Amino acid sequence: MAYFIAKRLVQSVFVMLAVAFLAFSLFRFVGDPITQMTGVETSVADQERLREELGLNDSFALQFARFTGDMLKGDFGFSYRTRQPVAEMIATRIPATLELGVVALLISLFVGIPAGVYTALRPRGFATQAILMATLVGVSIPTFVIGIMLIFFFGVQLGWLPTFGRGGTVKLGGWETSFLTVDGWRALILPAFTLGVYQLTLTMRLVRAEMMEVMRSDYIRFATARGVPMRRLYFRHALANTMVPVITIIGLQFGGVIAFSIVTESVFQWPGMGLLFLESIRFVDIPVMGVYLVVIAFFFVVVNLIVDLLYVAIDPRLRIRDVS
Amino acid sequence: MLRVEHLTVKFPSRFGDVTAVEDMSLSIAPGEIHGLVGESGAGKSTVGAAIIGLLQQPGYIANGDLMLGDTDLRALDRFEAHALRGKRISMIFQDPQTSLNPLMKIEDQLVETILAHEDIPSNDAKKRAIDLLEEMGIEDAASRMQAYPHQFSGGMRQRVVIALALCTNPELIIADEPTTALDVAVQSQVLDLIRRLADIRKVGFILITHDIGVIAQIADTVTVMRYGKLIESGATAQVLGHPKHAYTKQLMDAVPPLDRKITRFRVPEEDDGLAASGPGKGDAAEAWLLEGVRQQAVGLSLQNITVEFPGTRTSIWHKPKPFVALDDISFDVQPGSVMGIVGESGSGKSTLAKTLTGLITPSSGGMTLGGSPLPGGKTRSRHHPSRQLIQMVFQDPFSSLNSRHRIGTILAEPLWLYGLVNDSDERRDLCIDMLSLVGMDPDAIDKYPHQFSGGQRQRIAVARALLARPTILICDEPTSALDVSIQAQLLNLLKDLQAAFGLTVLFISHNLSVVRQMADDIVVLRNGRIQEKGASEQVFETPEADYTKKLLSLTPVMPHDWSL
Amino acid sequence: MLAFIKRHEGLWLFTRSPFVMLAAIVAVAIILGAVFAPWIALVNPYDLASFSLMDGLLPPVWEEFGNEKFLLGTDDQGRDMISSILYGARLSLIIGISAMTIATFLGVGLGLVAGYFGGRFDAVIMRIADIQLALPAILTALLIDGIARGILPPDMQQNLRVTVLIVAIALSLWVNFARTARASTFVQMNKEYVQAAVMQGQHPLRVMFVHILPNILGPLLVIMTVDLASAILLEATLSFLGIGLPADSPSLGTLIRIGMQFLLSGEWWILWIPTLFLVALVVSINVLGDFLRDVFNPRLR
Amino acid sequence: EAFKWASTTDPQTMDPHAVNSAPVLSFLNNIYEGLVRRGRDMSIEPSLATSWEPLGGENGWRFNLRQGVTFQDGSAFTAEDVMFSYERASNEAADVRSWFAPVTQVRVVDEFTIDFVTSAPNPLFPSSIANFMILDKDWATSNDAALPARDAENFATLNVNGTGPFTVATRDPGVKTVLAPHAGWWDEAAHNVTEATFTPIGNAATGLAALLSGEIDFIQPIPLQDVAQVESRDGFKVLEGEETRVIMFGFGHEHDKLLYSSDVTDVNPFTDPRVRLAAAHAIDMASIDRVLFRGKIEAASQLVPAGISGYSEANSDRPEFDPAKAKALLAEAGYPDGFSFGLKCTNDRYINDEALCRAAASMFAAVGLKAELSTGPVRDYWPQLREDDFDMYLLGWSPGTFDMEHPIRFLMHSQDDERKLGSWNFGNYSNARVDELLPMIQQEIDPEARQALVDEVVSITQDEVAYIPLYTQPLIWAAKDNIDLTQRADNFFMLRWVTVN
Ligand SMILES: Nc1ncnc2c1ncn2[C@@H]1O[C@H](COP(=O)(O)OP(=O)(O)OP(=O)(O)O)[C@@H](O)[C@H]1O
Ligand SMILES: Nc1ncnc2c1ncn2[C@@H]1O[C@H](COP(=O)(O)OP(=O)(O)OP(=O)(O)O)[C@@H](O)[C@H]1O
Ligand SMILES: [Mg+2]
Ligand SMILES: [Mg+2]
Ligand code: NI
Repeated sequence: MAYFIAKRLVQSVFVMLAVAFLAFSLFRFVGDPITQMTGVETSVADQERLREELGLNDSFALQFARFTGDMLKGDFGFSYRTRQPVAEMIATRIPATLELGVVALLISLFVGIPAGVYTALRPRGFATQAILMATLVGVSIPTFVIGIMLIFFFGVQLGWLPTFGRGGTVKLGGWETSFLTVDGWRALILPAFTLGVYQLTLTMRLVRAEMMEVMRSDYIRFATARGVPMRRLYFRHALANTMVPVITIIGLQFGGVIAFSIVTESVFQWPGMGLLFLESIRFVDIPVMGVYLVVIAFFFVVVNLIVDLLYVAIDPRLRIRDVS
Repeated sequence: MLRVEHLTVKFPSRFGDVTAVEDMSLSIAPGEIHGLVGESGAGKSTVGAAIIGLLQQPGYIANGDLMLGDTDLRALDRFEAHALRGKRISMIFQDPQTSLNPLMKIEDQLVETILAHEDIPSNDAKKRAIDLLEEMGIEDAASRMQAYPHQFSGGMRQRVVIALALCTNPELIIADEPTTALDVAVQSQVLDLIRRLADIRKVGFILITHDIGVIAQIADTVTVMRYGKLIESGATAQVLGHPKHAYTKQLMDAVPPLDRKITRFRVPEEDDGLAASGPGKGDAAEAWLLEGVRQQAVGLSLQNITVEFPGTRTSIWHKPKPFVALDDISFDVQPGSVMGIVGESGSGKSTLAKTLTGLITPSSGGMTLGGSPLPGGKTRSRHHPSRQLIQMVFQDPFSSLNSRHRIGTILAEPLWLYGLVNDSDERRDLCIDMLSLVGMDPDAIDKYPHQFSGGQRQRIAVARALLARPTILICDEPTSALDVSIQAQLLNLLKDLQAAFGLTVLFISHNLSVVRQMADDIVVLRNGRIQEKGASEQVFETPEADYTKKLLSLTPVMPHDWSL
Repeated sequence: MLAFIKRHEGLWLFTRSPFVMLAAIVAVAIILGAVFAPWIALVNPYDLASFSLMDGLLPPVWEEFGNEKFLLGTDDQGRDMISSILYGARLSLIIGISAMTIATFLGVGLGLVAGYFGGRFDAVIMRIADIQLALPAILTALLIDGIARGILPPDMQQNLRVTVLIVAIALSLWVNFARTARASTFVQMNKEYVQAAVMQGQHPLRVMFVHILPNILGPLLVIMTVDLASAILLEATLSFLGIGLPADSPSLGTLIRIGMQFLLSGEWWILWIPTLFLVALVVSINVLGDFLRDVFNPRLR
Repeated sequence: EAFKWASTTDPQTMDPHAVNSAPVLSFLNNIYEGLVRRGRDMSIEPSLATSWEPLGGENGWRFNLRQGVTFQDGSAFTAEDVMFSYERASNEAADVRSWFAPVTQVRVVDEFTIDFVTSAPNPLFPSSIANFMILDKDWATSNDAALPARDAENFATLNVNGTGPFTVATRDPGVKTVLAPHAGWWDEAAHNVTEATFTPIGNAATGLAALLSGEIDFIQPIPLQDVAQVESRDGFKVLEGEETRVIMFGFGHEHDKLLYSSDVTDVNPFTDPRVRLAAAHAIDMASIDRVLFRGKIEAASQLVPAGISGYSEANSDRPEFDPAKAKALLAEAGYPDGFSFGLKCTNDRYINDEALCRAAASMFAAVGLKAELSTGPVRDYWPQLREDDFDMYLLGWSPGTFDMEHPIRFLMHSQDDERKLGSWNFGNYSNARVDELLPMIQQEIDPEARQALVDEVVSITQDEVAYIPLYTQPLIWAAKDNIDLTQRADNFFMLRWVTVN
């Protein structure tokens, strides 16, 4: 098992490096930061001097080495636009995005899994057909349309929920959380739901498919044949066995949730990383964009490591094999 | 105790209702082991499933009575039926590997089953589970119970499965092919256990199997089924020893005897529409096969072949120990003879076949084909002549033919690949003729594999192998997926072809009786090592190695006087 | 006919599910409309001379001030909604189908190679897939767009927008194909027909493409439909984020983005009609995908 | 009263000299003050300077500073702070240094008097430095913010210390900025705001939803098409006005051939004034106004709207919509079937810019001018214009000094890199007489004589169709009914005029 984890770690480092390289090299081509940094009346000579100062005239390899080296030291450079340290900018935005992503994920799990189980167990029921249809429509409407519709319905027409932002937040150490205020929770509902809808339907369909598959497996048939109570059969036996593939997919998707929060954040003016990223694109703020990519990749890698550990926790076959 | 009368089970399908079981009746007394035999698709499992109320959707019981003691099983609602399952009727499935929930400890599975039916403290349930496991012959049950299923061997798992079926003291256990996935050694243990339980606990068993030997060994009564209908039923000795019905007789004829070698199986000509190769059919193909110097029989020899597989890595620092699948194997196959290779599952039989065909690279040792060295694995080029000379018939007729290609395409492949016939019309004619030679209709050429039964597909596989004009034919368990009657036909075919073309054959099987019918010489493998080798009859009559003796003694056989 | 249908399970199931049939009809209708847009459409949204601002903001014909020349109304440019939607669907489908096709070829090719050769090939390809996975679809698309913007001269950017979008979306989709193809190939590799072909000494490419590929098409086909749907949606999302297509060559996504401006202004048709179309198209494709999944995996029925 | 408002972009810095962009200057005008400031009607009025007069004997201006003014941290305001701010703002690290291009020397005369010496007579100088904001010398130097931040942030990027009516209470860049009134402000507060919260909301629909749901009190701007919706709701109002920004099309005057034509590739038809006039006659301003702008724009005849000083009343007609005449002119110029050319536009810079260009392209097409439209975000746009990569382009111009001289200097004078003239005259329209007139206008003190000079320029450029001025961009803000505020023509939002009822 140690080997298994070690191998994953090495792979993760490799992925991180590759993403760092991509992030760096690709963004080098996006527009010219100098024209963005300087005003309309800065002379060409001034621009050239600035270019030199920022090391933009150095060789590609040198710039990349500097980029990774700095990054390892925790120095992510300065935003071209606001001139703040990127690390700080991103760090203050991470809680918002993570909380949104996590709540979206939880919504998708807490709704998706029961719905998946239900629809798998009653494949022919009316409710099942209705749920399946609704989710189908759910994945077919673009997220941003859903978001705007929710805003206008719950925010403007009914006036129940806030239309933008995070509401009240509380600082816990360096972490700004909206979990501790009623206001914060109210503000979370719409964006988290918007972000979670897609994920929810994915989870539901996946659980359903896996569950139907598992329900036909020999051990479920055997458990039925020996009269294990239905509830236990569904949840202890069947559901547990669907979890391994489900966790994999959810792990893979979490990176996607974080990335897709770009859309949700822009619709709800949610002050997270995605919004920052969009703004950075608008202003060709290369350092922020690069670091954002690396952070996303980092999330992906971490989540996948967690998923691997979860496997081991769930599936005894992956623990150290003591051959009998 | 259990009475089934006029049971009819139907499965609705797009072609209308399919009757899987029709007008089936049987009854079982406490302590009776009732064998249910018949070829694949006969409806055996469906009967079992109908009794326990677990028919696969959308199957339904169309007619008949099911009485367990005084309980009318058909009158129960969903919840009552579920409460009854496990409590009064239990079931054992074929594959112990998949019958247990891999994520739960053995203990939890046992305890939950007991608690599901009895309102007792969980400590008592646990104690009962321990006792039961010990009764099943699992030592140190209290601590072994903490293990997960994957930590048990196949035989132990099947014991756990039986313990699970028994832990609520049911009156009836339906065992659907409980030993098919097991080695003979484990099989005999499990069968002993079942016999013991029937005798001591007076549990009634329905034992579903396609292995007549097993039935002969332990069943008190037997029912023979075919096409969903009851053919013959009665005491085992009576039904199998003195079959009245023609089908039962056929079935008995097709069972290969372990104790002697017969030249041919008696197979009725018209059976299953598989016309046996009659005179006049396939002449052209036969002539084509016999043509040319290539048809000189060629021998094969292996010198000190060792095959290792990389072990699974578990540590960061230590290189894993390789798994030795074949250890220092040497033997010679005489030109034109049949070499039988036997051994239990995992003994390395298939590995040996794959090494010969170049799919696996041996880590040491050498091979020769007709005197010239035969490079192994990756070192054998795609154009090496042995690619053509050595052909293989695989075990699984369902996966050995590409289901997306027409039979014609599959058969013609070796012809153009080796440049044997360059004209496509000629190829087609030859393929058609070859189909006749293996006893198939010519119109099969434009069909797809899924349109054929297992036996037919195996014939096609044989035809494909022959169309490469091989001198060596490797058969890796060619009949293990087939019913005995079809097995008999295929074995006859192989015997005829071998005799006609002087092929050198490597015949692999875990079934000693089958190998005895086919082989001139024999090699007994175990854990990748040769236990014994020699002339076939000699090995069967006077086995030397203990292992061979054990295998022979454990293989279920029919009493001598039954076989006709 | 009935016998023929009965013989083919897929067809049989199809005739038995009215919902799937409806989806197929909708999808086919939209696709035909898109293909024949130049012949059906009243105006050509690419041809600036064919419409006039004076016709702008006309509501659908059943509303007050509706004009029967423009059945579903006009947008703020005076373009007939039906025509815009037909051309928009055309572009969306071109992008979706091209992206999906590229992704299929790339992914299936790599997946087959990884599954067939295993070992180092597999490791390298799967690591690349990991990296791709670490950059979710939307980021990949933003990235590719960024590069294109950076390295192409501005006038070429305009002409290559569609290509850039296709490449961006394709790159974000191929992993799915590669993983599925690889996993299925692994399964097939253990099937005896593959071993038979390898043993006979057939060329690896032949084994991969002639033998294995047809056998793994089922799951791939399902992914193809699902990915076609997500490609169309992704394009719409990118348009929303402002890096999709320019407004003068509108896709359905662009039409929706433009329509968003009229969310509250009373001209509901400019937003909701294209949205409805997009949803209908995507739902239909998804329904067909689900259906295919059922056909290929009878165990789930 | 607490007041919440939103706009599309967040000011990227709190440093008044680091970035010369409208969102930053508008926002910081609530916090920092200059020597002069603009009133509700854009007129120049005293601020930190109580009065100013031309220097005797040399070119330049003397400013008499207000006494008793304190910064938000309590320190006193003196001429040293002005001197320091001048040095800081004219440093090469500052983005606003061009404001001081005419200045040759600045002298502190005494604690409350300071002289700005210019190289030539410069009557407009005081009004050109309304956005030149003064910060405290001691505060800046002791916090290492003596120069505007360039590549890394410094103290002044996030913190403020001005003399203005408001100060920053908390700032979360890109998310939220809270302002609090400056208790020691020298002027009398006309507002009743006790706390003002600013949130940038990039998505127009979200912003509008926030207003309608009551979460914010005011938003600037809202999309034109939503005006009716807001007005129809109880409790909300729309403020409409005209910005000083005139939207226009420009031509590649100096190109010898078209870059993006598929038929005419050897010459540049736009060098012929008749072709340019034809293009002007092809534009149907009435339809544009009605459909795209819902009747909220004023057609423009010159590069500044009416009301700006120097506006030429004598030349207030624009070419009417007349496709027939346009076709005739094209035929006369030798293009009876028209020709194709490239039209460049932004899609995120001006209100409805992309829609406008599409409509215009369609109108051009109607007379045979087949425009190959290419639109893109503004971040790519200026470089393209600088590289002369266009046949025709869209431009909006707001006279920073609120005087006609500004567009003449930037858009009509021939390009002259050395003297920084014509720097936004991308197509390099060039007329010797216009070049000659500019310095005269700049130095003419007598208003009437000056107006005559300006009229001449306008008349020349109209005759030659140097640009096609289209309309003045509308300003549309929306607020709750209970908010009183002033909409100033430069689109700056001043908290000091807000009252919450
Ligand atoms: N779920 C089902 N749907 C439709 N038909 C079925 C189903 N299950 C079984 N059948 C049909 O019922 C018949 C009997 O099947 P059954 O599984 O009982 O045979 P069996 O004797 O157990 O065969 P085997 O030895 O292969 O297990 C077969 O012809 C099969 O086609
Ligand atoms: N590719 C492989 N990698 C690792 N181990 C393998 C591989 N192939 C086979 N083995 C192992 O080698 C041993 C011999 O396998 P082989 O398939 O030759 O057995 P067999 O005698 O054919 O058994 P069966 O009767 O079940 O077909 C088994 O323990 C198997 O687990
Ligand atoms: Mg069965
Ligand atoms: Mg084997
Ligand atoms: Ni067997």
